[in-house]
Amino acid sequence: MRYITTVEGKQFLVEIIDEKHVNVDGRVYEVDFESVSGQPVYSLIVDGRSHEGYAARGEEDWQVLLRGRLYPITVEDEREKRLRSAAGGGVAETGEFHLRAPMPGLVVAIPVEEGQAVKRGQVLLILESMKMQNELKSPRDGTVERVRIKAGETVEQKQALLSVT
Amino acid sequence: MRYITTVEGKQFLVEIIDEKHVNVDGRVYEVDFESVSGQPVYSLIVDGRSHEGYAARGEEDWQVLLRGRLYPITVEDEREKRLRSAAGGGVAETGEFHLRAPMPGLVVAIPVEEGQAVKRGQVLLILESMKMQNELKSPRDGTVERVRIKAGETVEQKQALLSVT
Amino acid sequence: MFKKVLVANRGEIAVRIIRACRELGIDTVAVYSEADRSALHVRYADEAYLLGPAPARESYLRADKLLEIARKCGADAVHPGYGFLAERDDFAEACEEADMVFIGPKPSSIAAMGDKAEARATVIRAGVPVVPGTEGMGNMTDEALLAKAPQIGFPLLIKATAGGGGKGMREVKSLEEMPDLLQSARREAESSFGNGNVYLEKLVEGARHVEIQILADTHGNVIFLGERECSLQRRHQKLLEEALSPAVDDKLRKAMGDVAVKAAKAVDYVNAGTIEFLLDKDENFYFLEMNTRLQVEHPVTEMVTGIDIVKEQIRIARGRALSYRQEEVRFNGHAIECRINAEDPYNNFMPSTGRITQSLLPTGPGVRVDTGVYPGFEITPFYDPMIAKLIVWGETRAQAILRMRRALEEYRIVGVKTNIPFHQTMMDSHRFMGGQYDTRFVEERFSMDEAGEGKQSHAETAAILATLVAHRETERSANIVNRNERDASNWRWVGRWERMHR
Amino acid sequence: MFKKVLVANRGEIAVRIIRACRELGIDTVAVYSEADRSALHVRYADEAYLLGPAPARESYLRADKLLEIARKCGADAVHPGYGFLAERDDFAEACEEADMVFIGPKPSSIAAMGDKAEARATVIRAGVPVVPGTEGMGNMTDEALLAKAPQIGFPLLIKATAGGGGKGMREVKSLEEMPDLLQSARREAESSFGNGNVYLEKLVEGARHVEIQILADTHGNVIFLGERECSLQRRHQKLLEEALSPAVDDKLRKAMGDVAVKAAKAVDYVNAGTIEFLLDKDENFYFLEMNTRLQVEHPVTEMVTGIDIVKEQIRIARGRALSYRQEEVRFNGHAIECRINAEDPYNNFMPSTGRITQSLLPTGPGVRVDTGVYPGFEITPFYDPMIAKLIVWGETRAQAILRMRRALEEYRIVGVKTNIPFHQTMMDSHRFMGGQYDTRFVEERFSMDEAGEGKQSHAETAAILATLVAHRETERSANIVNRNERDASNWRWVGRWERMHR
Repeated sequence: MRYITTVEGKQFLVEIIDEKHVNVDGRVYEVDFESVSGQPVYSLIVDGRSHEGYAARGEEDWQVLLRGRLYPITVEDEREKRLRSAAGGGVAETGEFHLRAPMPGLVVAIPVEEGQAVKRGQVLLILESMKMQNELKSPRDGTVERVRIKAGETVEQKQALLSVT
Repeated sequence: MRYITTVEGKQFLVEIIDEKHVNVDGRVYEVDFESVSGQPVYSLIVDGRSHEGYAARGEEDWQVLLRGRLYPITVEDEREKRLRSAAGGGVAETGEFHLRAPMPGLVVAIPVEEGQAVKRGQVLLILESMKMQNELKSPRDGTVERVRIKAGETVEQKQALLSVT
Repeated sequence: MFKKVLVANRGEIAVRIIRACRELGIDTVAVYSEADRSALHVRYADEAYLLGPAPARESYLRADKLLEIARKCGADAVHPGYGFLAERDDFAEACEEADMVFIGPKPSSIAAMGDKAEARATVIRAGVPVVPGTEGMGNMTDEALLAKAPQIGFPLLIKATAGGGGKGMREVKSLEEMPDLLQSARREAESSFGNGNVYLEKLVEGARHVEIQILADTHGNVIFLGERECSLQRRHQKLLEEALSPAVDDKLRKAMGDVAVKAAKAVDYVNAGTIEFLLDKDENFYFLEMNTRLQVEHPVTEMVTGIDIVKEQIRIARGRALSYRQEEVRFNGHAIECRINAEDPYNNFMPSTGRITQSLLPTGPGVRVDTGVYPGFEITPFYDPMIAKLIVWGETRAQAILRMRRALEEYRIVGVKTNIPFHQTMMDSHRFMGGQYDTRFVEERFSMDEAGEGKQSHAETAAILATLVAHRETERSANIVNRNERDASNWRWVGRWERMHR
Repeated sequence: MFKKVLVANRGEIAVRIIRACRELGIDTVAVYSEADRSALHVRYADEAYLLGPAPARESYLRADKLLEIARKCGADAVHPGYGFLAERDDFAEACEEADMVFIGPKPSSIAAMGDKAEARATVIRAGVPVVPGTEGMGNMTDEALLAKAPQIGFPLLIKATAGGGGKGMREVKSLEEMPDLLQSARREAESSFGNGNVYLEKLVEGARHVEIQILADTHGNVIFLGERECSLQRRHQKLLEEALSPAVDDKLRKAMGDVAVKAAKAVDYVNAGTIEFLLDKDENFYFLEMNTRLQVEHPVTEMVTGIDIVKEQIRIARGRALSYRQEEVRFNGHAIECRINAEDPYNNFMPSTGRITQSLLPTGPGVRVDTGVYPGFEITPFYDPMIAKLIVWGETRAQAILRMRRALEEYRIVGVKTNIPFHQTMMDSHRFMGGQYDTRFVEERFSMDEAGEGKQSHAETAAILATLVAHRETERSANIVNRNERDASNWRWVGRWERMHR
């Protein structure tokens, strides 16, 4: 099985040869890989180098935490990759963005209103949780739609708050 | 539900009134009881006193480890208890005892032989495991039968070693 | 000796206090909210009573319920920890009235230090330096402020009297630009707080936050246990503390300590307490405020002095004299504390909630962890995100940093996100290693990305790991399909498979 | 400085050494058997290589494989830990030949101390007192032994030359009873070992096992770091150690330390090492043996001296002078170590194997845990049952005991049985509290049941707990039946239900 794996803009061609060997960009490594206590924490020995990392699926990519550093990583199998290139790619920039509450909390303020144009990075909502005020920002330019909550309301985790189209 | 619970020769009549109350020998206690992290470790608050104990089923009784002390405990519901008294009780002293390996290890010596009479507490077999020699003793008087292993053999956990009839 | 102490707190500090009591042979009473039935302080205490629902105002802030429980269970003292009711003079008073010893200062000392203007006036009278300015001088006109400004000196800050959060705040470099800035500050204050009053304060440049730990008993003895360096903050929240401070030498320590003792004596202080100072580059220091309670960061002082501050608090509350005289306080080595918060350092330090599924504590020589959580415990959004304090001791500051690095690397918490990577990045930062930082460092001159750039990249290893995990997941999915083919009735697996491939 | 150290060990001591290296900026190489792929030392090291199958003789004792790995990965030093190859002079020699630094003494010192008779002769020449007796005097006739006995003095022991485990051992109170006892000892020795030779040894009554930690560098500096009290033993296995010993005062410490340094110098010793002594009630002490390696119980010395013994070992191996002179070694407070073994104290200390499902470490002030296990790790029967060392420090011995009590109470290990209840019972024992114990105390005068009798009984609480758990189990079973009624196809549940009610 061959994968194209992208870390920080850098592409690696990773072939899983068998249980104990991978080929990365033409170089073969001996690997020993196992999950620790059934958790998404993995002990990985590559040619004798012992590593331990946390790996979990994020929204659109894999998040790998290794030696105090977070690597967002995309892993695609070659066939997928080819299909996607043919289709033209670039999904994230279009379509609706639904802001959901990342945790339960109290809506302190909603500094935007329906129909308002917002920029990427602009604060959409301030949510108080664990004694902290947290700014929830827009991931892209767009227009605020369907504001479903009011300041002063408490919300549950994952509750839909508003959308940016 | 009413139980007769015996600890160190002392009987307690324990009635489970509801989720939050028990009656022990006529005195009602408020209890709050839950397992910790899904383990056989329990946090138990009795009338405000906070306790934490390990509780697991042993061979014939419950083993409760509480504040650095082990309590072997039998719990019988009233009906069971009545049935047993009617039947006359006392199972442990009769019937065959099968000595099984409590852990994997190496049989160092078998100081008894088939047909030999043994006393309660007499060493039946010496098993080496974790760099330690462990004496396995007879739980009662009887005669050694069916010695299934020889000194120098390695055995698996729970493997039948010999019997005392 | 007390027979039974009620600990009016939760989390790591409740556990810390329970430990001290247990080591003194004193029974402990925990109180808990509905969200905390499984919390470690409930598991470790001798007794435990439910206070009320999860929100603090319905549980940990319910002074009436606390005292009712304390009376009912026969506690003879109450330890408030920090936060919640620790600096409420009315609670301390209520304890006294209920014939319960409040393990803390007198209500009058709490009150005197609780009001900022009063505290300032009190310590000024005692000869303690404060940041020069016009606070506490009443509302002044522009003319009066412009006349006063040159005496304070530039640069200075215009601050809103009713203010906070930087609203109505202006930095002034010279007298010329001051009139315009005064106008705009007043306008902003008026619109933000409905109150246009402002005051002036000297801008302390490159300021460090350095605080002195003191102990004071009822016999009039007051000693100081050296300082803590707490400049690494984000949104006024301390993130990391050191004892002693790399910016303070013996002479300065003595000077600050003497002033701290003076401030404590000015309010007739009894108990452990902390005097916070701003320290500038020229070794001028200014009183900020006094914390009339145990501090989060007290362990770093314990590590370098060998003095158990909580045990001393209990001793003082019993009316005994301090165990140490000033000349017996010695400093050995260096200690660092990292506050481990359930928050995502890669997403603007957003708090993270959830169940801790695994936790592997760093241990071994010179490492101490104070925590109230364990695997299986649920981090709820009701309380502070600090879930642990990781404290290390080293013979020197350099050795402490190296030890903290290895301890952070060993610490595994799965189930919530934590700021451990932030601390790891900090430990690798040259500014931190050099001890060259001030209170603005984290917010203005530190970034996870930039600081990370100097580090060796393990991108290729990360790529291999992600690919292996993704591959295994794909294989598992395939196995599930195969299994389903044999047992089509098991609709749940099919559902999951479909969801995964939508 | 070394670049890379191979740690030729497993478990807690491998983790301990890896920590020291990491804090010194040295890369570490772990080796592991097939049973230890998931072990903590593999997870924490920078590199890890498989040695072979689980049995030690096929993995951790394979000197050839260890050296091959060390060469291949470019390690420049090998740390042997304790046990396994730590006291094998041929391994130390092989390391040297492979141009690898052996972090330990010279092969000749290991050899000199490894042979008991030679060690005895060597230290006697250096003027070190040994237990009076005829060991090393060759095989003697009954007549010669009877003639020698009065010089040694009574009571004395007859011991088998080839012996061990008490076989062929006799205690002799007077010359009159000696001829008969000699005969029976020889008979038993002959039948047990095929060798009837015996020797005499003075019986040291009420003997304590006290050992002196020394450090020796390549520049001829030898210092001692005080003593450890190790009298609490069971079947010659230490269970609990203290520093310093409640039986040793400053004067005796100095005397024993001087003798220890003399013994070390007699074999031209370099590295950390330990001289074991028997100490009698009258403060006479006798050389037992020298351990030419790091000891299990080294942390108690680290806690009271502040000296990191492993880091000093590495320093010495690099050819540097010791960091401390004798007069800089100071003792502060008291430390106790409890060895936490996977064994059942209620069943003759039978080793216990299995997967650790939960582990909650005691933490907080003055507590250190050195361990190689974690939740999810499997305790196999292949190695030592010691799974952790719990070490506490207190300002005084009494405070250390109180702290150890609370730490033991906090420590939770689920999945294997441990001897924690043994240690808890010991901490409550008046003899232990009074420091009045010798090497026979655990085996002859201590019982879990008797010692427990003084303790407050929680029988009623235990009864409630057991009843609640049993009740819940019954209810769950009932629910299962109900569920099964709705879904009779699920045969597995029925089966379990039936098994439970057979």
